[in-house]
Amino acid sequence: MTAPLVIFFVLAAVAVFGAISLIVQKHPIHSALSLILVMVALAGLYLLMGAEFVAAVQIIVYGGAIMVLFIFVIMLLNAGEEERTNFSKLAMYAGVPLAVAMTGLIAAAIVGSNAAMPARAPETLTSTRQLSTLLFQEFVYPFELTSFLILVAILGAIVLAQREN
Amino acid sequence: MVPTSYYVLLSAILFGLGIVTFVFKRNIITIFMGIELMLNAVNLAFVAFSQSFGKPDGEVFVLFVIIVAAAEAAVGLGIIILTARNRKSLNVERVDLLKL
Amino acid sequence: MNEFLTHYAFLIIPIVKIAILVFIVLTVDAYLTWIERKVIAHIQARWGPHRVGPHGLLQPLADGVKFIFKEDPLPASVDKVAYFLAPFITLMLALTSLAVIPFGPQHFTVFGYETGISIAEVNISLLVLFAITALSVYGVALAGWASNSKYSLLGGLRSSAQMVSYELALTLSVVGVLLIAGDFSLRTIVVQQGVKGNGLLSWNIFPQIIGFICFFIAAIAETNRVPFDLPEAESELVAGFHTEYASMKFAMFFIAEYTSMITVSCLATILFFGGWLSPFPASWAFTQYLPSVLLIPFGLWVIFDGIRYENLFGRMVLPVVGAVMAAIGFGLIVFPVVNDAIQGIFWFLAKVFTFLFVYIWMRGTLPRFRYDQLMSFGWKFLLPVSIANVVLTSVVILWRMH
Amino acid sequence: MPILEHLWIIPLLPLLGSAINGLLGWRWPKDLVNWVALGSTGLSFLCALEAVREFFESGQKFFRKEFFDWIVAGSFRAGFDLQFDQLTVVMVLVVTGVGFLIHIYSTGYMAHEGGYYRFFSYLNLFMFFMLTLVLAANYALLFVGWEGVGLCSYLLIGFWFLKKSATDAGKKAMIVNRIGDFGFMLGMFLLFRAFGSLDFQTVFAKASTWQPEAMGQLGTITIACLLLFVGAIGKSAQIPLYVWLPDAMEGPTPVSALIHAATMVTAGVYVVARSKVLFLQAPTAMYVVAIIGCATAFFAATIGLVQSDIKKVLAYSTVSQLGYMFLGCGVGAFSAGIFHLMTHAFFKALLFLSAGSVIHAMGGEQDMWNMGGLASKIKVTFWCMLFGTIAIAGFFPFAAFFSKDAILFAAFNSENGGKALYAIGLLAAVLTSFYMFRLIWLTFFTQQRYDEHHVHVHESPLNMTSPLMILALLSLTGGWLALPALLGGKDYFSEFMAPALGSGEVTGIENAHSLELTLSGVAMAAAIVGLVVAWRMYAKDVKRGKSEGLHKVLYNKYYVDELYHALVVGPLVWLSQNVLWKVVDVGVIDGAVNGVASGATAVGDTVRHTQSGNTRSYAVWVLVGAVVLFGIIFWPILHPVVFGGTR
Repeated sequence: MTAPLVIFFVLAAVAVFGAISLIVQKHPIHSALSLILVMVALAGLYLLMGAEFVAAVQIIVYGGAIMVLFIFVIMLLNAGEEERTNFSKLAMYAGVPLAVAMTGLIAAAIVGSNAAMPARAPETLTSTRQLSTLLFQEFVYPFELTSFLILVAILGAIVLAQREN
Repeated sequence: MVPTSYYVLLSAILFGLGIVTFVFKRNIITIFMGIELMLNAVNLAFVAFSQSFGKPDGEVFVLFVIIVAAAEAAVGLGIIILTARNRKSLNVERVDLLKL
Repeated sequence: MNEFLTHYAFLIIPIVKIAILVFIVLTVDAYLTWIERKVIAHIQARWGPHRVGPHGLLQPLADGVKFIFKEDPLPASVDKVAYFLAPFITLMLALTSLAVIPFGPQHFTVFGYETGISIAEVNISLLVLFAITALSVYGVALAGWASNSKYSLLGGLRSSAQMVSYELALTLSVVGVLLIAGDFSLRTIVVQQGVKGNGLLSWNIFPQIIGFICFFIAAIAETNRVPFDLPEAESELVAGFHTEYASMKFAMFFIAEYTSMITVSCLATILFFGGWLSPFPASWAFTQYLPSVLLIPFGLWVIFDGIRYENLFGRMVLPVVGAVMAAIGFGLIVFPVVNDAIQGIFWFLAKVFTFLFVYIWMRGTLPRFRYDQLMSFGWKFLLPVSIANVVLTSVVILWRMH
Repeated sequence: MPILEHLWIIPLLPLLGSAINGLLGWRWPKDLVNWVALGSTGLSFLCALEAVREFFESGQKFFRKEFFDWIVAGSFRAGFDLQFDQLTVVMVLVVTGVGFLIHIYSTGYMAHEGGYYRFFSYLNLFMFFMLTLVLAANYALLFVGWEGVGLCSYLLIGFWFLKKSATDAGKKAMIVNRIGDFGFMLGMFLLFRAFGSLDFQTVFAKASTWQPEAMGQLGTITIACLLLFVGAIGKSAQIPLYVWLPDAMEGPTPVSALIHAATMVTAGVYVVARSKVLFLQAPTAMYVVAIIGCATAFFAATIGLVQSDIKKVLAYSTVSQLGYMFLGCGVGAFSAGIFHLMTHAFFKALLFLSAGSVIHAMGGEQDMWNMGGLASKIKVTFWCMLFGTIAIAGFFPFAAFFSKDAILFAAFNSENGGKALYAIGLLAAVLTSFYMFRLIWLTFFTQQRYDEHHVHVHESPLNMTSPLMILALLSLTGGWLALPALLGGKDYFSEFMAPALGSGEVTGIENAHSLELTLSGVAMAAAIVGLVVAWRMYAKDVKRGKSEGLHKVLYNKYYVDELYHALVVGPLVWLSQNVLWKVVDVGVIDGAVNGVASGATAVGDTVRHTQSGNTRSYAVWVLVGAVVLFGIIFWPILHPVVFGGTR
């Protein structure tokens, strides 16, 4: 039981716990907090894997921007606890089993293709420099496209959220 | 030395939980969170593979995913605000005009 | 025993360092409040605290005692989890952010464990710092939302909105420095500023003056200080997000605020003012006696002032303090090794305290923004300017390349 | 620019003209339309001349070029491939030259008609297709031209689409041609089946290696040839499919001249000549061609004897002349057939145009019984018409004398029944000269049988008469290419055609030359007989007698149309109405369609309950799909895991 393995299990447990509490919590704020927990845990896993830049971005964007937006909206709409309606029998009975089945399938696939999967390479730090080289040379067009995407998203958000008067 | 399959399995589990959130919760915002959770799970798999293959491409993809997620969150939450304003409710089961 | 230490050095030494750092920071925070009150008092031609201890030096202690022993009422129908979580998050993040800041150049080895004057050496320390800053929004937002009160909610919304908006400007204003340094590591940034060895001329402040201005304004807004202290605008919404908090929880917010002030000052020092580097060219060897030159006269003045202090306690304590100071000054002259060792830290602290003083100074002088002014300033002025700064810097760098 | 390298220009020019006129012409003044139409045709005529010049310059070597692929499917390739050899030279020159002249003529003839631009657009389009037909280097492309000219003939016959008879004639031409085209297509398919290609070169090369089939044997090649010949029958109006051509006279006279006399109807002959290699391999087919041609020649001539409509007379004469051409090809004298094709193009175009000029003069009157005594009033037309008549009747030294003579000579010398063929051909020649001179007398001499006050006869303008004169000259000199043959020299034309068609020389008979001379004499005599009889019957003043007996039969064209109507059209209509419409269409097709529709509705009604409008259930449906898909995709990996197999 080496140190990385211990850390992995701790973080994984935290993540799964967060995800589950995201489901069981009644109040959206608490769900959001649990989701933040998951994200932080994931960031820790990224660090453990040596992808420090991604970890930082994960925290900054997901934690610092997206989830803040969520909490904002929740506060703005002053959302209360969710009401337990069950209009959709299908979702009520078939939903969770199916999700479980899906997970099972994926897990089985992974176990099955375990041979094909490379054994873990030693944690090597991906230097931010080489990442940026990749981003700005090989993937430069997608990158530029994302900037357009974001612009569009901003406009869309403004148009949607402004009170029509 | 953590085997890659551990990471991937974890991401599978998280993904499944995301699905559960999606079909199980009724609050639009929470459902949206479920989507984010799934995205995160996928990211985890990406990073795990890119690390174990020793290629940073996967991490670049993760960056893209995050960007898209940000855009999606902006627009999606805008829509949610509108919906809540118009129907005075965040419960998806009360938003059921999408039928004959 | 010894090999036990060497074996677990990687665990023990950081813990020790953390303990030391937290102790220092908390003390500094406490006395920062004292300094603040004093300075503002003098700006406003008052005496400020002078009852508890000589020159009110023990005032912080008294405050701490008060905080601890005060009653802590729990408002009705608050969301308990979030209510308790909020101050903890805030303080924790504020303290954590200090972890990646390098205070000095030295590297020394203890029990075969090589370490520097900082808790964590991360390659992307700057990013980590920003990540932590980004998270610090939650404290405020949660506090405002949890304590189920109109004032708090408004304050929370306001300040979180403010933080999110100014975070952009903050991050972008630093990009110029990053472009010059080409690295995320704060240590590298500092070192790279001292490469030329011609003192303050090679600091980032000169090429990055615009960036610095943007950074400083955004930083003040991030820390919710005057003139951006809308969240706790007493006149409008009592005390903003921490209206409903009392005693230790309130103290946590308070400490967090001052800690983040310190953090930001450190950051400014490192990014733009050459961190621990001396402002004088390396050739001016005599400048290393500056600490002594400052300490000795000050110590002497404290002695002189202490002898004719009004009450007995002061007449007993102050000369001793002064004597110690002077002694240290002389000691530095006598032991050049020590003197060399403290040079870096000395300059670092000097710069940091300058910034802290500026903070207080501004609080003493500037009025508060209106909310719409705040937003439009942040989005319509600060953001564009910092972006322009980025573009300008990159253009210059490219032009230098070819 | 070497035209030969860019053969596509020759057909393209008329297409351009057609497109321009058709799309923009309606708002243009007539002069502009004229310029476009004449310009395009004239230019392509010049190009053709240039091409011919280069062809001769290159020492008459066979030229072929593939311009671009049209259809490529597996081993089958049909490309836009054009070729150029002696046969093409003749055809191209005839088409472009005569076509150009007729264009000029039309500018005068159609001057007062509506849809002027439309007419010229169609005419140019026809030129394009005809040129494609004659230049094509494979059957597929040839078939394109084949169908195209059919279309144009339909459009132009029905040019006055307000006249029911005209549109009916158009439809008739189209439908009757369909039968022939069907045969032609079958022939093509068979050829492709047999030789795996439709390129002339490949097909002929392979065919010539095959064992020649015996007389009376129905081998592949024979059947293919017969099928092709069915197409030729349709296009060239031979028995039994000739019925459309006389009705086609409903169209404007220049159309009759160009399409239904000079060029299109000769396409059949061209195809037979082009496929010479195949036909030579199939004597049976040759024999059939000869018989049908001979029969048509005589049969049509007999009908022509009694027609009163001036254009009808010419139409039937056309049919019978085409019969001659087929007779020539049938007995192996392809060059003679083509030769007659050329000369016929000249004098028949001339005759039609002159007839048109007469009709023009008479103000639209076509019945010869309402004419008479026009010779003095429209001299130019009269002389041109006379030239044409003499030419077709086969007097020395006019065109038809040589060509028809060559055909008859070949027929005489052909084995199995050559003599009979020759006799019938000769009889047909007599009839020809008879009805032509009857036409002359009825139209230009005898007392006038029309009312001065209503019709005021006037000579046609120059742009109509000038083509007449040129054509008259051609129909006089056109035959002289073969003149030396008569004088014991060699026949330039067949010499020239030899590489493409093989010499029409009949070998293996002693003193062929003297025999030819005697036969020529006989033919001449036949022509004179016809002339004399016509003179005896029509020289003095005549009036329309009531027709009975044989005359009645002839006048009603042997009731062939009625026969066809009773045998073919009637049953077909009955079938379509009572079976195809009432049963198949209403019952089966509509039933199927409506059934599908109602089924869809029913299914929708049941399935739509899944659409609860509840987003969560939708999500679950998506999930179901995801699970299934995942299972399918990763089955190979999952299988061992699920069923614990070894991996």
